[in-house]
Amino acid sequence: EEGVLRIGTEGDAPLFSMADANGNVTGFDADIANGICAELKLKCKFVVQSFSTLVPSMDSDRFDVIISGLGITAERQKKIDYSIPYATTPLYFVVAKDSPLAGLKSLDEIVKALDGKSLGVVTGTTYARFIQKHVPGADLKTYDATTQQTADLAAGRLDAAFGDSPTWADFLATPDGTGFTRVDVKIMAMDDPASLGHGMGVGMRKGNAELKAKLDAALCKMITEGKVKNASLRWFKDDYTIPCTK
Amino acid sequence: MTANVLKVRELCKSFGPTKVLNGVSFRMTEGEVISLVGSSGSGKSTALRCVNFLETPTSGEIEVMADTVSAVVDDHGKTVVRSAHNIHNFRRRIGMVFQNFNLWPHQTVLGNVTLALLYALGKNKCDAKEIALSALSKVGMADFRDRYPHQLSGGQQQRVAIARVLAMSPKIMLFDEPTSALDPELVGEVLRVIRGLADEGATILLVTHEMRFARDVSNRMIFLHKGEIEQDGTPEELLRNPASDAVARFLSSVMPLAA
Amino acid sequence: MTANVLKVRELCKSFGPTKVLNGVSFRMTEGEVISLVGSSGSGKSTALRCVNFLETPTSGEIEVMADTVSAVVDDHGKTVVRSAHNIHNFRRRIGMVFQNFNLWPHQTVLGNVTLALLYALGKNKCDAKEIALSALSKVGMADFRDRYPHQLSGGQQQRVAIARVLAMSPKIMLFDEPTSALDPELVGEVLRVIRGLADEGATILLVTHEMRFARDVSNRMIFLHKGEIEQDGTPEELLRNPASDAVARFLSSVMPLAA
Amino acid sequence: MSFDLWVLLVEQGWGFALLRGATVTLAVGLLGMLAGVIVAVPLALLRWRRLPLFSQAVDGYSILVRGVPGLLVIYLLFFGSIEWVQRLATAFGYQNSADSAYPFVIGVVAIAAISCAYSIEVFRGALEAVPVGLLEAAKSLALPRYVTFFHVTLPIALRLALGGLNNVWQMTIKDTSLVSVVGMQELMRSAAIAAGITRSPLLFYCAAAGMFFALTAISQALFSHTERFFNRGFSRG
Amino acid sequence: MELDLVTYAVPFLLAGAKTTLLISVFGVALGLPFGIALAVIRASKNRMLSRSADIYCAVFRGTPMLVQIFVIYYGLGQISAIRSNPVIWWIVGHSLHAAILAVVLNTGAYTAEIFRTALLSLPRGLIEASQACGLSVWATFRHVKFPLAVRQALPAYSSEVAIIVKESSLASTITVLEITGYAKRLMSETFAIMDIFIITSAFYLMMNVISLTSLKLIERKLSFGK
Ligand SMILES: Nc1ncnc2c1ncn2[C@@H]1O[C@H](COP(=O)(O)OP(=O)(O)OP(=O)(O)O)[C@@H](O)[C@H]1O
Ligand SMILES: Nc1ncnc2c1ncn2[C@@H]1O[C@H](COP(=O)(O)OP(=O)(O)OP(=O)(O)O)[C@@H](O)[C@H]1O
Ligand SMILES: [Mg+2]
Ligand SMILES: [Mg+2]
Repeated sequence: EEGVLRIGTEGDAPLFSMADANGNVTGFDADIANGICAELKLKCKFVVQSFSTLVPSMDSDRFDVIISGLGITAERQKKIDYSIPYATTPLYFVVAKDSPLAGLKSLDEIVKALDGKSLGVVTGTTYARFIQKHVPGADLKTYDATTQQTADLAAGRLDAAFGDSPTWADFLATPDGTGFTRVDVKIMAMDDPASLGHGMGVGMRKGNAELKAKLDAALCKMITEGKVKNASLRWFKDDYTIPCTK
Repeated sequence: MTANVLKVRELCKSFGPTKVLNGVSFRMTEGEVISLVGSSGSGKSTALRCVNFLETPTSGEIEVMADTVSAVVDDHGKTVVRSAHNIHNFRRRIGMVFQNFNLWPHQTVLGNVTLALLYALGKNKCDAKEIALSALSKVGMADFRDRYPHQLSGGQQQRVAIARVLAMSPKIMLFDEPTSALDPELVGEVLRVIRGLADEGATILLVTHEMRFARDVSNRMIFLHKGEIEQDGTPEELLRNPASDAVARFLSSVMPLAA
Repeated sequence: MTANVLKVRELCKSFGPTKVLNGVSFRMTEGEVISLVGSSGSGKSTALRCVNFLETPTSGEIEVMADTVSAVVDDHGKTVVRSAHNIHNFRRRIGMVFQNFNLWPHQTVLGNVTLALLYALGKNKCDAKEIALSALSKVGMADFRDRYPHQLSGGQQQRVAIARVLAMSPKIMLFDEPTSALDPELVGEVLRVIRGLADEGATILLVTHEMRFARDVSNRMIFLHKGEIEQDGTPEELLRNPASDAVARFLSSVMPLAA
Repeated sequence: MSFDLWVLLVEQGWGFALLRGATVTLAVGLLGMLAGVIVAVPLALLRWRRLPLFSQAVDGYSILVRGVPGLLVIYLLFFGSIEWVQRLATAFGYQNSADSAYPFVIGVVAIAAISCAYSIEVFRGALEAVPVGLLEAAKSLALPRYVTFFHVTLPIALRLALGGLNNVWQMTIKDTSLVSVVGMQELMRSAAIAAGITRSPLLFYCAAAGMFFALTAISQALFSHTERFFNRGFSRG
Repeated sequence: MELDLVTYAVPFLLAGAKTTLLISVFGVALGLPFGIALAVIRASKNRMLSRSADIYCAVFRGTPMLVQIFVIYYGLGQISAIRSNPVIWWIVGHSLHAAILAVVLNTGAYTAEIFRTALLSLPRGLIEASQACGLSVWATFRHVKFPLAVRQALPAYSSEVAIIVKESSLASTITVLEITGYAKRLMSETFAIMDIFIITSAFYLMMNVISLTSLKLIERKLSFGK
């Protein structure tokens, strides 16, 4: 279709991609998408689909790009192309307030303390890979959604959970989250790009250099003009923008 | 006089609106053989099935060796069974051969005969097999022990059904047309078997259409007509002095035989 | 002489290792009634079932009014049926009453009888019902038209099975023990019906154990023994001059009757 | 709490979203089951008559489809065909309708393929349990094959198959959640989105379960009624 | 499909297959007797008992298993009384145990329906024959009703076994690492969604082909010489 950019997104990821009851999508991803459409003078059309079907659906041309907080990794780049990264969220461990881990100050200490302990992460993210590499002694549990991860945390089945700061900000503010705290060790994608990747990018089918160039330019413009920062502040109360290096 | 082994009192049975049995009463003493005769649909099978409560009578009382089970109609017109716990006792003392055999298709001939020996009488495997084979021999079916029922001819199935009951040697036996699928030679065989059982003290109630067989095998004949007993007496009495037109008409076709 | 309506040539049938029929041949002319007799398991039902190919013979040939179907054993020892397309023709001309009735449980008595009239003969509903009721009347079952088979006594089921075939008025009828569940009165009834059919030109092959019935109903009797025809002749011939010990022994039990 | 419920279900509209999902579920489930059963009957018949090659093919199909996860069936059907369909549709200028109607069609086809495989087994089992004598009676009366099938075999087999079909239906209505793969918002997917966004997974999953239960309760009543109908002429064992 | 993807994925999936097998075996070993018991209860004359069994079956057949597993694991996990009861918590607190429980409860309801219809379709005369022989209710069930019903139910039950194997994949939603659990990790790692999915399905297919064909063999064995 002329003049339309079709965007595949999850729709059930709080703060990032949230479809409301009528199918309208809001959130950080939506803001990025709308920004891109404005730059490219196209109309945004969101297609909401579960995470596992996003890539095959794009391959079969159900939409043109995926904007759903996709982390850029070398593994994934074998399957799809990415735009330049536009944002990255810091990652934290969360534990019960009375846990011995609560006061730890470095990743090494955490790794040692988590040996044999259960640790939850959400699949569809790059975090599992990071944990397997750095905390091989932990009993890794994977969840389909953050709500499940936090429910298990609250039920006491997990000794610790690992995830991005927006998730934790959200959870710690709920009644269930009152007994928990963030371990004060900030982990950034740049700390281990091999497993955590290079931040979030827009995904597209392989081999469409023209589209990639347009998207990169649009994103770079948005970053330098502070539009990404605004979106980040709006949803995350913090600035997670990755500067455009081009 | 020997004791009454089976007493049937005022047996009534309706299926919905159709009355099938209408106050049937009789008694049997040990070693007695009674033939229940009557035209098709007169209620013979139903009467037999009521005796061991496969069919619950609408009302009436059955007494088997001092145990009683009775059915009465309550105020709401529903049938209530009293002393139903005796039913199981009844069935252990009463054997039955069905009009349509009802052999278990998942068991071989031998399995059909041993099953009840093993699990109702608690015999061990060896004994059960021995008893079963001797019962099967009596009806000439021992060679077919490993066949499944559907591999047998009609007459062969009927003989297995008879052997199944013989093996249990119950005090009372009910036979529903035990010779319907048998050739004359085998009918004579079965006649001998039944007389032998009676001589050993078994009490036998059988339904049959073969008047010659009925006459030869039984001490008494009961003629059932539209659910009521029309006549009850020795075969000679019935054949010579039919109590009613119905009996006379029914027997007319066999008269030359009795003459 | 009237034409041959049914020819059976060298019929053989084995179930696995057991040989059940061993070269059975006979012919029937129009209006003829043949009784197939023999002891239990001698292969009577199997022979009947082979005639309309419900059972495929191991080898042999059946000819019904100039149409032929034959079974031959090929080089690999497997049976091959030739001109199998004629089988359907056979079945339109041949009616069969089964030893165990095989009434359709989901159809009423009337439904059981009309089904084939409606869909095999293509009668309209009114005609089918009329024909069915007249057939049911012949066996005294018209009053039971709305019952389901399981609500009938054994003899009633058998009569419905007979009516189901009567209604079709086929040229040839096969009866497998059509009177096994019937009382003497009804046996006489059925006898009259069968004779009537034969007089109207139907050809009837029946299996029976009741020698008196066989003698009265049939023009010819065929004695089957271990899958072979031991004797084939008029009832008088068989009863007076049994061809072998087997026949003699078998008939001995009914002899007084024939005397 | 009750106030929360009101806000979530009505003001934010999630209740209506679930209802919309339920209609998709019902439509896909009904059509899929219907198509599946209609195809399954002749296939089961072929299988039952032991037609060489055919029955092996039917067996193969049934084992394959029952053996793999339903997701794969719909994945392969959809992603394996969409490109061609889109090309075709574009060539004929129907790009838009291909986009919107095709997922629905494929969803129904996938659900039908699955329910068909299960129904085949149900029918096969029922057909094998029909007493041979009753079919012989029909043969001996020279009933045409289709009459034997529709007036003798089918009524008796259906009675035996009813419980199994009921199970297949209950399974099928829930298998409709697979169509979310092709981008349709059926009941479970609606519940998943609502759960994720509102962070009340238990509430929405239970609400979805309630709606499923309502659908199946209605169908259960219909099945019981049919069961009574087919049981006429059979004494209860 | 690249070969190195296959060689990378298969060891993980093999590890997962063990868990899938474990859940399935428990599902059949516990679910079958449970389902048969339910079927018998549903046919019993005690109205109270049979009604409750009816309702149980209606609920577990009428709602998605995903929800059942969620309620058992996450839902019950929210209740502190359950968390403090060591026996219940041993079942519900442990994801594998909870998954097995959910599978058993669910398949029991379906199995009950399969056996209920099989029992209902038995010819009455055969049961009467065993009653007339004086066999107890239990012996009648054990030696006449049950073997005949099993033969009748087997084709439908074989489907149920295939369903158990596949439904065990829902255990991945409560962190159990069976085949699908590993598959999800592999998918998010590589984005080779289709490829991983096809390899995974091959695993399920293999397990089901084995179980379905062996059930077919049993079926043939039980054809009583026909
Ligand atoms: N499917 C089968 N498999 C093996 N043997 C069989 C099978 N069907 C029948 N037979 C055997 O074939 C023989 C003939 O059977 P058939 O039914 O023809 O006997 P019949 O003469 O009709 O006897 P009856 O008077 O008892 O009915 C019997 O010995 C029977 O055991
Ligand atoms: N379930 C039923 N519902 C309605 N009527 C029934 C039922 N069972 C039997 N009957 C009727 O009850 C009557 C007696 O049946 P029963 O089987 O006792 O006859 P019978 O004397 O054994 O006859 P036969 O000699 O033909 O076997 C018959 O008229 C039959 O139609
Ligand atoms: Mg009777
Ligand atoms: Mg016979």
